Amino acid sequence: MEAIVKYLWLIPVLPLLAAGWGALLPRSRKRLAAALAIGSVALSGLLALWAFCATLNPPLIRHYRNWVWFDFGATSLQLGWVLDPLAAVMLVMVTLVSLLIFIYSLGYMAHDDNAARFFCFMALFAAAMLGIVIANSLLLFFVCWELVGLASYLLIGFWFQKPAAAAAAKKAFITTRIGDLGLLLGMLWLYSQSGTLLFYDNGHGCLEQSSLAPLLARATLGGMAVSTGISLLIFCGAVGKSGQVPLHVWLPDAMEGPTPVSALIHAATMVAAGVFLVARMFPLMSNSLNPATGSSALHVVTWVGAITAVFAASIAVAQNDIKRILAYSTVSQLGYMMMGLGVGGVAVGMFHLITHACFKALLFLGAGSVIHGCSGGQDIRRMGGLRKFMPLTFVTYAVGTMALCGVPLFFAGFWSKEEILHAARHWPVSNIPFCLGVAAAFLTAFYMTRQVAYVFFGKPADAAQAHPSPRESPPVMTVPLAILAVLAILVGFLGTPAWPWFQSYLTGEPARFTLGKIFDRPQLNLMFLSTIVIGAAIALGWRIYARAASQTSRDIDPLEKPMPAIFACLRNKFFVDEFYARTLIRWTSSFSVLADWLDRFVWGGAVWAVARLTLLLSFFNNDADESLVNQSFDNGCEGLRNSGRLLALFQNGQVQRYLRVIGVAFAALVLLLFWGCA
Amino acid sequence: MRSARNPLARLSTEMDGSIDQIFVSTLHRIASLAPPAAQPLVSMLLIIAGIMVVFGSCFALTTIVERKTLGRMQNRYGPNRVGPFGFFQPIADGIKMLTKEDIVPFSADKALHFLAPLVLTVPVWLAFAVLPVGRNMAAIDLDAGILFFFAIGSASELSVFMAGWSSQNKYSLIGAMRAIAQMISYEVPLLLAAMPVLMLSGSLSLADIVQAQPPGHWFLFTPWGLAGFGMFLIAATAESNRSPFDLPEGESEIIAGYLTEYSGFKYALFFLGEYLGLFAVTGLAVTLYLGGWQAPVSFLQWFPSWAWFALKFAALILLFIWARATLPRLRLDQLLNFAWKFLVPLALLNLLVAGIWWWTGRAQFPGLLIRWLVCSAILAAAYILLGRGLKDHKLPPHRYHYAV
Amino acid sequence: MTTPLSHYLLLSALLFSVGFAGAVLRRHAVLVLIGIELMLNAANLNFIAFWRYGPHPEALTGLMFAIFSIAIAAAEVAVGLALVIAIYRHRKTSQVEQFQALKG
Amino acid sequence: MLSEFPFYALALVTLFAAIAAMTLRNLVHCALCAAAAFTGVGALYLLLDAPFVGFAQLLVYVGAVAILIIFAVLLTCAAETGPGIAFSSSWLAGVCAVALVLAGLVLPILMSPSLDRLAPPVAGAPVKDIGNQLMTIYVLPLETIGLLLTAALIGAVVIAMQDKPDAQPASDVKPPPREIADKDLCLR
Repeated sequence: MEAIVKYLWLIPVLPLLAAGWGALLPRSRKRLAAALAIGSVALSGLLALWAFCATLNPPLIRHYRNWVWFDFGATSLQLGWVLDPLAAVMLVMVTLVSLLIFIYSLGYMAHDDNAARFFCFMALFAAAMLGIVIANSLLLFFVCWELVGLASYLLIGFWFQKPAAAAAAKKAFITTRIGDLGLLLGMLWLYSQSGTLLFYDNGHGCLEQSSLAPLLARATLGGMAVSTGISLLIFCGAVGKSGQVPLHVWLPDAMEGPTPVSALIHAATMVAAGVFLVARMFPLMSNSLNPATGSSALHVVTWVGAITAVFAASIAVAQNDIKRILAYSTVSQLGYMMMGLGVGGVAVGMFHLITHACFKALLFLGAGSVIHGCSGGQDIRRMGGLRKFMPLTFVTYAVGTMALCGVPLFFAGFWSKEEILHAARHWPVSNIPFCLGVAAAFLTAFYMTRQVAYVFFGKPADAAQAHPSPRESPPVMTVPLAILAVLAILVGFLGTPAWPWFQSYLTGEPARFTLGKIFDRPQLNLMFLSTIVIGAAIALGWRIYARAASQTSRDIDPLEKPMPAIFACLRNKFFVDEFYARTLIRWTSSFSVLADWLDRFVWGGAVWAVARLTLLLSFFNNDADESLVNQSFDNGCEGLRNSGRLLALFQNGQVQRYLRVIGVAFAALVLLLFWGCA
Repeated sequence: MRSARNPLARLSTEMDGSIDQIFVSTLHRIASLAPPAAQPLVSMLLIIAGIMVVFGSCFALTTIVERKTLGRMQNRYGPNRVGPFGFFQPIADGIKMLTKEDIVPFSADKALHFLAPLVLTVPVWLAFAVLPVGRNMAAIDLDAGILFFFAIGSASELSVFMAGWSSQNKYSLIGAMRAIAQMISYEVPLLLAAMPVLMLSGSLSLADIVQAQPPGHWFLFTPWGLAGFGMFLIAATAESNRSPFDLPEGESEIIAGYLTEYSGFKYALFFLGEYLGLFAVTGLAVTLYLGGWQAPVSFLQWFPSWAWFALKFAALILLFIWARATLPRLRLDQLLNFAWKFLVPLALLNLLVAGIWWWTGRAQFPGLLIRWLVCSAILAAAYILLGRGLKDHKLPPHRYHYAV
Repeated sequence: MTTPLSHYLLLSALLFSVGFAGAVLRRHAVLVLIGIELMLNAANLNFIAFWRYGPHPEALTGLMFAIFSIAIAAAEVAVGLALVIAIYRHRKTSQVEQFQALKG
Repeated sequence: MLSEFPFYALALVTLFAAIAAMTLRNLVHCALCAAAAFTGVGALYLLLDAPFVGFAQLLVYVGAVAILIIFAVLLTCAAETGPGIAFSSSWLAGVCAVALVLAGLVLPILMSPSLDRLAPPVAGAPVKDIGNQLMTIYVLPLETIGLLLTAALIGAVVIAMQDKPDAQPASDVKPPPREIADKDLCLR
C-alpha cells in the first residue's frame, strides 16, 4: 500500500519520459516512438492496476503525499499526489483506454509520415491526463490541465497543413481558454480565502472541513456564499473542457484531428476531465447550508448539464458527418454526466463517465475503422451496406450503439443512464431536468439508429462505386474494438441497483448483492419508462431511415420534408457559431480595431510629441554645450598646450643635459645650505 | 681585518702534541722563534707557503694521476717514461712549459693578454685561505667565509673574458662567451645548492659548518643534503669547465676556446688556475656536505682530521677524473637548459625541503621516518618530473648571433 | 684606524665626481651607466664610512643601506643595459646624444 | 703611518681605476677598469670592518655587474668608440657642471673640522647580527628588494629579448647560413 503511494508519481512520469525521448527521435523512427508510447502506458497501466487493487478494501482510505515546491516569505507552496478510489478508477480507465487506442493507432497511423510525432504527443497527453488524476493540489491539477489542453491543441492540429484542422485547433484552444480563465480566477480566489491549494492535507486541505466551513460562512456579492462563487468559477473550467453549453462549439470542430485522437481525447478521457474536476471538487461544490436541496453551485451544474444533453442530442439528429454525430453525442453525454453529478453525487456521474468512456471510445474507433475502410470518407450518406464488408466492425459498432442508446439490461449505458435518471427523478428542486434527460435519451437512440442504418444497412451508396471494395481493418485495429466491446457490456454490471459495487467502492462501503432492489417499484417504473422511450426511438429511426439508407446522398433527409425550418436550424447547430461570429467575435474585433486606433494615434502621438520635445531640448543643450562648455574647455586646453610647448623647449631628450641640470642644482643646494648655515 | 681572528692566538690555547695537531703545533713552534712583533706575520707567511706547497704539489700529482687514470680507462698506459711509472712527468712538463716561447699575437691587446692568467690564478689561491683542511687548520676563519669564497670565484669569469677578448681571435671570443654564459648559469645552482647547508648550520663560517656535522651526521646523510651534494658537484664541474661541461675549451669545435692564443708559461698558469679552482670547489664540497675534516663515524676519530679531509678530497678528485673519462660533452643549449630548467628549480625545491627538515627537527622515531620519506618523495618526484621536461628538446636551426 | 673620516669622504667625493664626469661627458650609453655605478659606489662608501665612524656602530643602519643599495644597483644596471641593447637593436646606435625620441 | 698605508694605496688604485674607466677610449678597457674600481671600493669596505658588505660588493659588482657591462659592450658592437670623439658635443657645459659638483662636495668636507675625527676602536658587525636584523627590522625592505629584483630580471629579459621576425618568407628557399665575420664579434 505504502509502496504504491510512494511510487505513484511514476504513473504520469513514465509516459512523460517516453514523450521527451520521442520528441528527440528522428521522423523515421516511427516504430521506436510507438513502442515507447505503448510500453510506457502499459507500464503505467500495470502500476495503475496495482494502485487500484490497493484501494479495493472497503474502508475508504485516502493516501496522499505532499512536498514543498518552493518557499516564498514565510509560506511555502506545496504540491502533492493523492490516491483514493476516485483517482484509482480514473487511472485504470485512462491507462486502459489509452493503451487500447495507442495499439489501435499503430494500424490507423501506419501510413502517416509523422507517426513519431503523433506518438510523442499522445504520450504527452497521457502523462498530463494521469497527472490530473493523481494531483493533490489544485495548482498541479491546473498545470496538468493546461498541458492536456496543449496536447489537445497539438493533436487536433496534427494535420496542420489542412486549414480546417489548424482553425479547429485554434478554436479549441481559445474556447477552452475562456473556461480556464474562470478556473484560474477560482483557484486564486480559493487560495486567497483558504490559504492552501492542496486538496487533502491532514485536515487543512481546501477540500476538508476546516477550510470549507469558513468559506460557506463568508458572503460575497449578491449574498452568495464565497464557496458558491469559487465553485462556479471552477465550474467554468469544467464547462470549457467538457464542452458544455455555451462553450461546446469547439468539440465538434475538434474532429478534424486523427480519429484515435478524437476517441481518446475528445470522447473518452480529456473531455471527461471537466467531469472529473467537478467530482474532485465535489466537497467544495456541494458545500451547502441546506443539505436537503443541495448547494446552488450544484443546481447550476445540473441545469447546464441537462440543457447541454438535450441541446447537443437534437443537433446530432441533423448531422451527416459520422464523427460529428459522435461528437455531439459526446457533448450530450457529458451533459448527462454533469446532470448526474448535480443530482446524484460523485458516484452517479463517475459511473456514467466510466461506461461512456468504454463505449464512446469503441464507437469512435469503430468510426475510425469505417473511415479507414472507406479510405477517408466521413459522410454517412455516402456509405451503406458496410456490414457485409466489415463484419467485425459492424458487430462491435452495434454493441457500442446499443450501449450508448441504453438498450436494457445487457449494456453498460443502460445502467449508468438509469442511475442518473433515477437520481433526477428524485431531485427535490425541479422535475424539468428529468424530463430533459428522458428527451435526450430518446433523441440519442434516434440519431444513433439513423447513423447505423445509413452506414451499415441498405445498399452500398456512391461510396461503393468510388471505392470498389471497402475492406475490413487489420487485426491491430479490430482487436481493441473487440476488447472495448466486451468492456462496454461488462462494465455496466459493476453498478446495477442489485449490486451497486461501483457506488459503494467510491464511497468506501462494502457492496451488498440484493437482487430485489431491481424490482423496487420506482426503479421498475423508471426502467419500463426508459425501455419504452428507447424502443420507440429505435423503432421510429429504423422506420424512417431503413429505406432512406439506400438512397443517394443528393436526396434530402427524410426528416427535412415534414419540417424543413427546424431541420435547417438543427443542421446548422442552432446557429450558435454564427451567433458567436456575429456578436462576440465581431465585438472583439471591433474592440481590437479601436484599441489599434488608440495605440496608433493616441499613444503613438503622445510618444511622437515627447520625442519631438526631447529633440528640441537637445538642440538647446547642444548649443549650450558647444558655445559654453566646449569653448571654455578648448581655451583652457590651448593655454595648457602653449605653456607645455614652452616648457618642452627645455626637455630636449638629452639625458646628459638632465644630468648637468641635476649637478648644477646640487651645487646650488649646497650653496643654499651654506648660506643658510652661515 | 678584525673579523679574521688571529689563528695563532687560538691555536696556542689548544696546543697538544697529538698527531691530529701536528701541523698546528709545528707552525706555532717555528713562529715562536721569531721576535714577538713579527710573529703574526711570520706565521701568516708560513701558512701561505704551506698552502702553496701542498696544493701546488697536489696540482702536479693530479695531472699525472689524471693522465694515468684516463689512460687506464681508455686501455692504454698513459705517461710512463719519466721516472718510476712516469711519475716525474709533471716536472718534465713544467720545464717544457717554462722554456717554451711565449707567443703573443700581433693584434692582441697586450696588457690584457698578459693580465688574464694572473687574474685567474691569484684569486684562486686566496680561496684556499678560508678552507678548513683539518681541526684548527684554516688560514683565516672568516665570519662570512663562504661569501668570501664565492666573491673570489667571480674573478675567474673576468679573466676568461680578458683572455678571450684580448686574443682578438673569433674562436677565443666565442669560447670565452660560452665559458662566461656557462659559469654565470651554473653559479646560480651552485649558490642555491649551498644555501640549505647555510640554513641548517646557521652560519656562513666554514669552520662552523664543519662543526655542525659531527661524525655520523654529515649533511650528506639527509635527503636534501644528498640532492644538494649532487647538484653542487654538477655545478662545480661546470664552473671549473671540466668534462662533460668542457665545451668552452672544446678542441674539436673552437680550438681550445679562449686558450687558443696562449702558450708557454701563461698557458701553464691557466692550467694551474683551472686545477686550483677545481681543488677549491672540491674542498668546499667536502666542507659543506662531507663533514670537512670530521670522521664518518665516531669510532674512527682516532684518524687525524687532516687525513680525513685529504681522503675525501682525493676521492672527489678521482670522481671528477672518472666522470671526465666516461661522459660525452654536452651541447651548449643542453647545458643551459639543464641549468635553468632542471638544476635551478630543483635547487629551489631543495631549499624548501631543507626548510621542512629544519622545521621538523624535533621529530621522534616514527616522525623521523615520515620526515625522511616525505622529503625524499618530494625530491624524487621533482627529479622525475623535471627530468621528463628535459626530454625531446628540439633545436631550432642554429645560428650564432653576438652582435647583429 | 687612524685614518680620519674626512679622508674617506674626500675619496668618496672624488669618486663621485669622476663618475659624474663620465656620465655627463662621455657619449656612449654604457659608459654613462658605468659612471652612474661609480656614483652609487661612492655613496655606498659614504654610508659605510659614516657607519664605522658614527657613534652607534651596533645599529647597522648604514650597513643595511649599503646592502640594499647594492641590490638595487644590480637591478638598475640589468634594466639599464637591457634598454641600451634594445635601443641599439632598433636604432643601430648607442650614442646617448642620439637617444632623443622623448624630447618635448 | 704604516697602518694607514693600505687605505691610501687602495684609495689611489680605486681613484686611478675610476678615472681610467671614465677616460679610456676602448670600452672593454673601460669596463675592466670599472671592475677594478669596484674591487677597490670592496676592499675599502673590508678596511672599514664591513667584510659582509665587501664580499657582497665583490660578488655583485665584479661577478655580475662587470660581466653584464662587458656583455652589453659586445652586444652593442662598440668596443671602440670609433674614429669620432669620445666625448659629448656639449663637453664644456659638462665640465662646468662637474666642477660645480666637485666643489660642492669637496669644499664642505674641507670646511668642517668635525669630520676629522677618528674611528671608535671596536665595531662589531657579525654576519649573524646582519642576518638577524635583515629578518626582523629590515624584513619588509628585504622582501621588497626581492620583488624588485624579480621584476627587474623579468623586465630586463623582456626588454632585451630579440623580436621575432614578423613573417617567414613564403618561399622554400632558405637563406644560406651566414659565416661569422670578425665584424660580428667586434674584433678588429
